[in-house]
Amino acid sequence: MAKTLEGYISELQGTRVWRSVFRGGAGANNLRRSLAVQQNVFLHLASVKISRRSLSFRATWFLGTLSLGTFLILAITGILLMLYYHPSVPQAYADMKDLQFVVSAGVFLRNLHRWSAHAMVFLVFAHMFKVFYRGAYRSPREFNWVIGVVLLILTLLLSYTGYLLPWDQLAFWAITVGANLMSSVPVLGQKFRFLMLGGNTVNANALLRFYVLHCVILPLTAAVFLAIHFWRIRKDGGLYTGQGDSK
Amino acid sequence: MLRRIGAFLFGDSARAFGTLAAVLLVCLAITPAKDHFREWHRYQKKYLGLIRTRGDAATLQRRFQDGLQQTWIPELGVVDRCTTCHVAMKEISLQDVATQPFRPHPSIPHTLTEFGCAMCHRGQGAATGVQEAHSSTLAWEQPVLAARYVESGCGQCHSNALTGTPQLNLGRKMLARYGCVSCHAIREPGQGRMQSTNPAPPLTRISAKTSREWIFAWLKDPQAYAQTATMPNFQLSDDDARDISAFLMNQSAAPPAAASPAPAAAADPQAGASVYGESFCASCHATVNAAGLVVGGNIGPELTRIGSKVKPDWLMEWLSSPKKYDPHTLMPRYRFEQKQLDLLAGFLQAKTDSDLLAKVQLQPASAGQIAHGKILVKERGCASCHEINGVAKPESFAPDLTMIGSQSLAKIVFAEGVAHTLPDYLQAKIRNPHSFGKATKMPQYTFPASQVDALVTALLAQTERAQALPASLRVAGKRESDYHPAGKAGQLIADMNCFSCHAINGRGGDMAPELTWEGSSVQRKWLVSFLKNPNTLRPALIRRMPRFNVTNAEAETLADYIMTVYQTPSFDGGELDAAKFGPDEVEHGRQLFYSKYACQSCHIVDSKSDKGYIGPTLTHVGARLSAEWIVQWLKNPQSLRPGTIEPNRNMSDEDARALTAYLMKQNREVAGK
Amino acid sequence: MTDEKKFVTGLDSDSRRTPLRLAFVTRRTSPQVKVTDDPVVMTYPEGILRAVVAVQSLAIALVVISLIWDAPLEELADPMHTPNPAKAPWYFLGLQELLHYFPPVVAGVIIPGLVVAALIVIPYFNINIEAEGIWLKNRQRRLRIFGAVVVIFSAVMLLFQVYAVLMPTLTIAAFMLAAARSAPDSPVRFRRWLVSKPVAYWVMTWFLVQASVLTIIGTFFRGPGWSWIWPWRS
Amino acid sequence: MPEEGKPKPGGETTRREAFVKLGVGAACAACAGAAVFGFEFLSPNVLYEPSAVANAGKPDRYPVGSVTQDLKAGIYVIHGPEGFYSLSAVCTHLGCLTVWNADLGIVACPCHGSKFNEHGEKIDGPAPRGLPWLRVWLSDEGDLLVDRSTTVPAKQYLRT
Repeated sequence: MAKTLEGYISELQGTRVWRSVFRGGAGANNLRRSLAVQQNVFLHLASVKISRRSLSFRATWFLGTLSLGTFLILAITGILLMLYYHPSVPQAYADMKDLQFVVSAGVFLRNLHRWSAHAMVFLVFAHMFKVFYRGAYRSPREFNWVIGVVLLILTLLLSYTGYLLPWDQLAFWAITVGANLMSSVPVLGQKFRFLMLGGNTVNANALLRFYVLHCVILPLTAAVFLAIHFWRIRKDGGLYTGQGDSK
Repeated sequence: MLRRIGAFLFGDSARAFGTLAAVLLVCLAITPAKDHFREWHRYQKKYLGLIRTRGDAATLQRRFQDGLQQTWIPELGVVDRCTTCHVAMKEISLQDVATQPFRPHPSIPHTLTEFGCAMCHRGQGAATGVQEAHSSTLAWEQPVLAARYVESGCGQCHSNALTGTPQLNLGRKMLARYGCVSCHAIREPGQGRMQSTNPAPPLTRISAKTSREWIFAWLKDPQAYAQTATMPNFQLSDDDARDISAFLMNQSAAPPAAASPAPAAAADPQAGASVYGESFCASCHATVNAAGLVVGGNIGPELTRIGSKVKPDWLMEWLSSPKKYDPHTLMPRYRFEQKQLDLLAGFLQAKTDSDLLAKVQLQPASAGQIAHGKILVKERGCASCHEINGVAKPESFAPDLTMIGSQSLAKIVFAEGVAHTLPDYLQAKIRNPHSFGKATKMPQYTFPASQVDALVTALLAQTERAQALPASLRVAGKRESDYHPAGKAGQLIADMNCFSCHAINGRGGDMAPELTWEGSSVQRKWLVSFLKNPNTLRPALIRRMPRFNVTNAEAETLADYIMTVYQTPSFDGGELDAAKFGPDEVEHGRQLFYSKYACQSCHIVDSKSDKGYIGPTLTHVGARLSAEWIVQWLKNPQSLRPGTIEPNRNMSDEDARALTAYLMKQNREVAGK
Repeated sequence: MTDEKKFVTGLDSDSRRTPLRLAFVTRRTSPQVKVTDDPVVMTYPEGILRAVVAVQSLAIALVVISLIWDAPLEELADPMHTPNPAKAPWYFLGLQELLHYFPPVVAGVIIPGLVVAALIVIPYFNINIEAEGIWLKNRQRRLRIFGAVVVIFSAVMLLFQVYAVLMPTLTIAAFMLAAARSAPDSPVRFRRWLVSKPVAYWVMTWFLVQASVLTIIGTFFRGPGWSWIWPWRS
Repeated sequence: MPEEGKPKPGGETTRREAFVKLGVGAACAACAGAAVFGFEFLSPNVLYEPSAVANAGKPDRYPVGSVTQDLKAGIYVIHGPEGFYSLSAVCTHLGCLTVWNADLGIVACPCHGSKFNEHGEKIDGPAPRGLPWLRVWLSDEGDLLVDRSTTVPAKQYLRT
């Protein structure tokens, strides 16, 4: 049975259609394996071979990979949650209740989204410290460190904007405090706050703005910076392995 | 061993990948499983098991709808899913089922889908779990209401008194009676502030009425003077009571020179008691009788120890003309003769209690004490209820209670040991305000548990939702109109305070019959004689119209006014002439009276044989009522006096005429008088 | 399988075996080729598989957490009523704790702004690049600067009574002093380790400890009215 | 089996492959599960839609010979000489909401010009059928109820 199944699969992989889609595809030899990376739109940012040392757990603790993992989980759960969410007052809160009470697995998705968001903030911070202590920010990777700082800030903003969306007491007052913090910026603070909330108080406009920021603007920006981040890893000589960089 | 298993499962990345993929799959599979085993699934299964054994299983099964159920009423913001578990709400055949959630709902005047469930029962209607739906959680503050407060749900729409909600009605009455609404504003949607029905007496001339010692004793414990006193106990210290009494005496305007002669030195207690009885004082005032029971009405203050309270001069003046002291009093002016006054005053003055003031020893007040007393009076909000010279009625002295029924628990400071629910908080606050701290201004009431429940019910009806309800759902309560009859008759009506007992055009009390259409109902001759010498119409009632000693002229004026003004628009009086009824008709009416309609079960025509005590005696009805009124009354009593217990028998015109003919004959004795 | 024997591919990143022309070396310049003998592996499947395993482990952990604990949801937002305490998300609680001590401009704008600026410029300052222990060069001068910075900073913190910042700062300073008093060839391993740490390491560690302490205080030790509470007492 | 003892040459790789297959298989299963789950998740368990049963109020609101359109419910309530009946107001052509033209005594669709008479029969236009008759009955409270989801054969009148 397994044999025949495998036969079918390899036959399928041999068809013209399959090859037109996947080109070389994965295979047992190094050529096929290289092509698998090169010709995959998602993997091509990585080099075909990487140093064995950078794969060890000690090197990175996989913190970057895990941060990406949380980002993917958040994207998937977030899109699903959007299907049952209206960014309006007070319907947003009723939607939270509906997720909890009537939507199949709604509460699970919300939990997963919430806890992953916390995990992502934690992992991104941890990633930053790990990179620092290994000295991986040094030349030629300076700019990738800066991109990393931008991604850290984007992560915090994503988390912060997402905080308002349930429209509960926690959300409302966390955002109110945060918005007033913003207004203490000299000269432009009040204007910033006005633009961020779309008014003078945290209400329907603020909710809609935060929703758009959280679901469209910030994730897209983060995705672009993520792509640059990964691409720079390769361009800067692969993951830092602690060798050959010191003077 | 463990290590070997570890190596086998996680030895290299491929093994780890395979193992973890399997684990992740299992974890993810738990999610839909968790969904599938939710509580409401279990209850629906249990219900199906329950009905399987019953006789009407097929019908019940057909009517059962599985899956999540929802009542959605967008106009009211209702999203209730209670019927997901409470599946048998409408299954009357399951009335014997005692286990929740399968008990059917008792019959109510509304359909279950009209308002949803949570509007009356509270709780989180949108929830589909037992805990979230019923109990207080962080995310939902109002847990399901205990059944004993459920009448509060009705009160959200109904401001009027419903027959099905005695507890709510009592609570609302108490709010108005015990001065709650004098300090706390309670607004009803579209009707303004709830008004006190038992205004406290003005204190502007208190020194004329009573002694400082009595004030002191009263302040210390009002219920010691009169157990039915509506004033609560402010739990004042001796010094505070001393200073307040000093201030109250001090602010009081000088008593007017005693115009009335001193009362009779030694009154005849027997004769005094009979004046008290004949004047039906007990209709409004209560006393404690020999058996220790409070007997009498609650419109005026209790008189058990009145002699220890009032000064003789004041009492004489009061009895002869109450409005002189208090223009807003409900007490009528009786026009007593001097002899009656002496007897009554003597009788009342003798009702003393030597213990009451025995221990009260007050030194003359110092200026400091008076000043302190004024501060205390302001602090305690005395002027919210009483009129006091030099102290203005405070605005919003106590918190507004208009929306107390939906107060967020987060805004409540709970006393030690009080369960964190709104009803428990209200209970504790009413029962023992001082448990919330010594600084609380709320006085101590002494209500029995049932009355506290009633008050809490009435307060719980004051919800935010009630304020926001669409006007079409609101059933307004009866509001007192500010009807004032004009002219000389109007003055007489005011003087005798007819409105204390009778209602006319939406104003007045409910102790005596409504008089709005009295002119269509009665004959003038009877009315004049009744005003001069009222007799009882209803054998079963104690309360009777007192004799006001009106003069002939006054009686004529009043009767003229009533006959012309208080006419019903629904028929034209005076068309029927009683004299034109033939004897056949009278006889036919008599038969109808005794056989077909069996009126004698409630009314008495022949005082020897009839035993009906429920309705008015009809022995003299022919001299009292107009024939046309009787006809109309028989045909549709409720149209003439809504709420009367006289049944509507759907009488034909002939029957009504015949009965009227018979009844109009019942006038001989009076006519002869 | 048979492909492999017939021809050799032109793709090979092992430069010693199949040299590739990388650059033209013009006159008077000398190419500097760093030779690394790091063993390499194929990204697919070895690298990918490891990444997938890591993400799987994370996903399992998060799924289990999500199945057990529900995300918090409080009452409907009520602009008329501020809950007590009103706490920001945990990663802002360090900031909120600072707000307790300093005016909003300082705690909410200047300090975070400085932190972000500092993070961005880290790779561009030589002081951060150097990997030598802080005390190995110019020891006396550096000690003087260090002393001055610590004293001034501590004085400011004392003035504002910010013990939550003062204490960790002094702790780190104590370790730095211990490092300054250690020789690179000390027999104690911990001392050798201390002395090898560069200045950037110390600053970052101070920041990490500081942020962690403030966040932990804000999360667990603050109750109604932002008053100090002991989490095990409630 | 060889797990315990020394593995056969190549045993390690086959087992490794087996684990990869297990992993890929689990991933496929997860995808299949996700598809089912997605279907579950995407089909709402409760709906915020007006109930199919519309309450048209007391019958005496409708004089004999009247055609009343309930815009909210999308129905006509008609009190003909034979009794009450109700028509769907949704055009059978492409779902536009029709209107009752009292002057001409016809139901007209504004979108593509279909016309119907007061019995729902098609007079003119592209509509494939006449307007369906809906089930009408009296509730326990004496209100007229119309079930918009249940059609009945034409000429079924409710007599009150």
